[in-house]
Amino acid sequence: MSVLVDHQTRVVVQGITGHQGTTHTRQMKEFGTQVVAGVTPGKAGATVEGVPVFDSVRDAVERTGANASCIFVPAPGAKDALIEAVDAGIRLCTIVTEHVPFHDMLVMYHYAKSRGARIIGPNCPGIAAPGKAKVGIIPNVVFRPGRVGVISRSGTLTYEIVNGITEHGLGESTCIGLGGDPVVGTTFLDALPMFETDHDTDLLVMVGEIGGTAEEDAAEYIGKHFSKPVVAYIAGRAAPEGKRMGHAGAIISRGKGTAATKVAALEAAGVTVARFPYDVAELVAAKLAKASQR
Amino acid sequence: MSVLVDHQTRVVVQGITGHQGTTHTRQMKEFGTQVVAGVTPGKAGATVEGVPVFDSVRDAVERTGANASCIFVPAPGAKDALIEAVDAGIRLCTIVTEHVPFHDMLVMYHYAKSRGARIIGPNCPGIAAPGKAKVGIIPNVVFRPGRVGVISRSGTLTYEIVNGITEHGLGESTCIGLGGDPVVGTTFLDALPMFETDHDTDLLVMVGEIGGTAEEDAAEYIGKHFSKPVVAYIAGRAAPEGKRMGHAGAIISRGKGTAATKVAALEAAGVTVARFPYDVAELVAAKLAKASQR
Amino acid sequence: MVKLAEWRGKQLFRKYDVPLPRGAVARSADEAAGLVGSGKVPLPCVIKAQVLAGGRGKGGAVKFASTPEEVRTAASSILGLEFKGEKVREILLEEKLPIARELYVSFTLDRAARDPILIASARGGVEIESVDDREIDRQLIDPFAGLTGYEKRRAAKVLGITGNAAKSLDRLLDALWKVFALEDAELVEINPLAVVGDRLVALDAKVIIEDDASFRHPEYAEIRDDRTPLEEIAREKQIAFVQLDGNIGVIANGAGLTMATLDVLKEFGGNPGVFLDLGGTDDPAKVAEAFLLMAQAKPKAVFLNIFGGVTKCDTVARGLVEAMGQVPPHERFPLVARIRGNHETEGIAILRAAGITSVPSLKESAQAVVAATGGRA
Amino acid sequence: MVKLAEWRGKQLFRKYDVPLPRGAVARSADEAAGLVGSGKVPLPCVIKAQVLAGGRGKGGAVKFASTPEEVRTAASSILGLEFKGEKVREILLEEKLPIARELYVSFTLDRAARDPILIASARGGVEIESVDDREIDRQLIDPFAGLTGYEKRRAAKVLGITGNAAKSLDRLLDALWKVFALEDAELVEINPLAVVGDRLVALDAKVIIEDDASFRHPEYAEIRDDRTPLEEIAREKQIAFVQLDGNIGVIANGAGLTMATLDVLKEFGGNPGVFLDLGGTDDPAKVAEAFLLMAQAKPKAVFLNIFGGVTKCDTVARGLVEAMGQVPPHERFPLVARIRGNHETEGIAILRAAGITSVPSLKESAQAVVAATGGRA
Repeated sequence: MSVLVDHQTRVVVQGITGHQGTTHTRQMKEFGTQVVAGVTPGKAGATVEGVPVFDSVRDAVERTGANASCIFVPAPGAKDALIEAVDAGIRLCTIVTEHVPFHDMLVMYHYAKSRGARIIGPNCPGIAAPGKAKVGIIPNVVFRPGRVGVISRSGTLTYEIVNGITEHGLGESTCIGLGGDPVVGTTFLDALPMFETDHDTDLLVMVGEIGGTAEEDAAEYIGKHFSKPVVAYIAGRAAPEGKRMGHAGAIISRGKGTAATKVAALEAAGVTVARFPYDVAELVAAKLAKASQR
Repeated sequence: MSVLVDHQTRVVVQGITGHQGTTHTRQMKEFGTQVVAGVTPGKAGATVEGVPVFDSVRDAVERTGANASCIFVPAPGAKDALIEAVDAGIRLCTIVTEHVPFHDMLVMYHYAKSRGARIIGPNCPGIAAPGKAKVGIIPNVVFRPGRVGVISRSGTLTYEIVNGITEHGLGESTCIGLGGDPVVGTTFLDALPMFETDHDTDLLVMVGEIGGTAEEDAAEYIGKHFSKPVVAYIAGRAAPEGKRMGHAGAIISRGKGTAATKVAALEAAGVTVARFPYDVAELVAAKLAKASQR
Repeated sequence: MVKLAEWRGKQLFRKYDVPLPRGAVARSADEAAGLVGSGKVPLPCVIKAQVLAGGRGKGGAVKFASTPEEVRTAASSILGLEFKGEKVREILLEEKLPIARELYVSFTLDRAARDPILIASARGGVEIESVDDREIDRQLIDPFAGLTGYEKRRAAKVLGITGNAAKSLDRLLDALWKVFALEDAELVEINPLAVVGDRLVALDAKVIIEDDASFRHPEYAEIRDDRTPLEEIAREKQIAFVQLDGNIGVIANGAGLTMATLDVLKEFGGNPGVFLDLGGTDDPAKVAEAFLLMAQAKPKAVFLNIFGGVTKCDTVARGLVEAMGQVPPHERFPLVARIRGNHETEGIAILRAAGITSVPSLKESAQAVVAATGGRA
Repeated sequence: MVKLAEWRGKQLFRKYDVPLPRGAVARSADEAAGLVGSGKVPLPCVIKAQVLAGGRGKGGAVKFASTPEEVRTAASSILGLEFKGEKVREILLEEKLPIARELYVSFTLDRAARDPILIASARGGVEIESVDDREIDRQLIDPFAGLTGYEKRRAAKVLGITGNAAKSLDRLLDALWKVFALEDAELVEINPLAVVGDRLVALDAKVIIEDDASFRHPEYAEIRDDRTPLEEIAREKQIAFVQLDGNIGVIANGAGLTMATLDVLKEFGGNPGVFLDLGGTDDPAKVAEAFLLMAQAKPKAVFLNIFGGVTKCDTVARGLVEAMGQVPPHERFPLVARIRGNHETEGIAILRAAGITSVPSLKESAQAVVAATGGRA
């Protein structure tokens, strides 16, 4: 078992003929993922990295049984691409595209939710379950199969931390890069229950950052419902006071949203918070060792 | 057991201070319904027929535990009223209001559906379970508790037919007037499974009319999944060819939508179709007698 | 339901930038000649009767003209027509375009799905009902998400449209969707949608606006292209009134009961002609108004079939008796009444006092009214 | 993120019929006097500096005037100000209204709920952060259904608005919601919203437009009220670049890694000043451009911290080496590089050939760059 993706995952790449779409189709395949179809309107009949290209997601699903989508379509077309995937019956959509307007993402999120579909992203590295499948763009080299789950709002920082875990001789069960945009399809809170019930995950690493209340909300859930050990890192302790969203934003997240409030909330929930990214792996190893002694 | 309403039903009347709202609040109460609250913005603190009035559905729900709404709000405000009810947690909304634009009703239907709420109507007589509760405007006098279920797209024709059943010495389990508008919250197809599993219903009467494909869709379901005897009446055999929706409408319901196609589909599904409204009660009695002999 | 004449539909299309031929409306041959003379409508041009009925091409209601004289002649002949019962009062003059292909697109409501639907076919220019089902593509449109890119791409594929024409189609479908959604339309249809070079042009426009949304669209209230004079009066008084051939007037309440009443009358050989649905009124004055309107249609006999709910039996009886007194003796007609339901006893008593007997059985009362018109019974 | 100056926000408000005081913008004292002289702005009036920072009232950036002379004097003094680092280039003159009460309303995004939110408080006219939580009402708005009647009624109740003023509020909230939804705003805020008789008037306007929606709103591309010159150049080149006080330049890829890099530098006593996020570029020319932009900010030392994903290590190394050659010798600065991830080996080799050593440990590399700036290490 793993979270969201496994050996049954059959990926359709939307925007496969673009530079990123092509590059990451190859890397997903090298990771061992079943990339079964690509979609670029008007390019039906072509082949990219050995993968057949279709004009529509519906055609791709009908002909190849694709059940997960990886979206590279540029921001102005991202909303349409997501709706197309959902309407074609896809229930897991990873949106790599950056700069998707949040007003579009509100529509996308509610549309997908009402149809029982899950969005990862946008502007995210995607999901990887080493030895099984990857839907997204996380570098293959940082992974090794193992029993550490990772959820992160960050991109490259995730690679850094996962790499640290792997270099420390450990490995990962599933890693999900949620994306750091104001509106994301899947938050820490959405992802936590999946790791709680995942038999392949012994410990969870959470990589957060300043802004919003996702870490505080996660902390509350962890305190009440999450039984596995958690190690966290929060980026942005030294960042200048964010201007985003102005005053009204501040009163929504009143008393939350800073590195200090996030760290405090997580520690109050029993989470070990690393001071630096390079400390995470060591803390994970120590926790796992302690758990195995019990 | 009954369908949709029972002794636990606690009704809030939206638009209670209007003429219709007041009249039918009284009649619902006379039927034995627990009408616990009314809503008219700006009239909080008033009392109508002994029922306390609130400014919002939310207030009404919080203060009285209302769990079903009966909407009399005029058409321009019907959409807002429905959304207010759903947002306040109401999961059964009967909309009596007529002339609700179907574009509004599309929004209302999808909004309610995505939140697990059921709409009956608009432009409908509502639901009555004799001896239990009524949410709507069907005349109290036509009912007697019994074991015949009734679903109908018509208003007064329903009263006529239910009255016939009652005068014939039989009685009704639950009667639902679905409304005859182009877009309704609950169709025959939506209602059939509820009567299939209702232990209080031995036989179902379906009152349909020309236009749309609701009767044909119901016939298909009955043929495959409905185990109880069904007696139907279809109004409009002699009506002039409808002009509504023009050509494009005709090709959606190609080969369906006339009285002849509806009767044929129902008969093919084993339904007994009455030629006249006054024949329904007799056919019901005969079927029940036959069933009890087995 | 407000059916818009072609020129009104095209006015709406223009508001949303649906591409149209150059053209203008005229109400006389002089005006038509002037439009061509001033160059407002280029020659050669098409001249089309502005009537609501279909089949104008075959019926001589569409003509072509290459010179100002031909325009004048064609305009005169069309303006004199009475086309399927409608008098032609307006003509639309439009440039004649070099048409490569004729397509079909429309948005309407799919009742069963409870979604808008986009219908497209490469076989335009003929009545869509005559096109084989396999050549018609249907796509449900989510009302929240609206029309999306992939749906437009599928339509382009079905219509055989590529390149620049596909971009033109993309814009046209967005515009047409807006007409449907923002104008509360029941139907927006372009047939034929012409391919002209790499452009798409709406040659015809069929738009039906929903009556119920008139509180948002007071601008449609004045449009009455589609009704008889009595229907128009009924509309102003907000009475549901339909006039057809036949000699029995039917007053009932509710669409279903009205239809069932017709079914029963027909069964016994009657010939119902005017239907008046009292709906949910509970005002005797309104009932009286409705009854007097019915009298103006000069029925041979009237059948009153009421099942009292919101509309109470005594209200109807009171209005009826009041109105009866206002009908001049020589215009009176036999009346058969059947009133049941809410306040039945009071209603029957009021009628009896005025000399009218209410027959409780639908079957017997229907037979009685058919007999009164001399029909089979 | 495009923050609009008050007058630009009010331009947008006017487009959607949000009620405003009569007023106009001036860029000189003469122009201001002219606006009053011509009666375009009635006296007495308010004169407000058009700067993005808050606290204008206390900071002398808002003045009142009752005569043309007072207008001229006030305009001159405000136009000469440098307010919290911003030069005042425009002033807004508006009629002074008889204000009964000052309220607060805004629409923004609730990230956690993933819904728009309507915030209302009867305590307007002060910074909303200073208002007690219990006096602030929050309502989530469904993006599909939009703002509905009951939500507006609740806002009216919270704001203590009844009668005609409630109708005015109803229209105002609909208009403000449209600004939020149709203009891709992150925030639309009216503080204070003034009660003037039975009307409501937006005295201030705070609008923030989302950058990511600029493909729908090219009209905002020209607005640059909010950036330093180097930030402006970076924006044109589509490079994420933020300039603050500090002497270490940081080039990283990804917001999270950039922030983590700052955290580590600060920890070791460093003082980062310019952050440049390469994001997901994979073009050496773009990396070179970014590096030269960084050079223009004159950092004391630069820390390059890259974890290669979409951005490959060799791409970065190639761009870096190319750009280094273009920096004049006397403007050069110490560079500490740490590149990991995709194509790491190739990248390290390219750097080594140019005499740059990549330090694999984040801790050690951070310490090295802090040492290079003479900071604690």
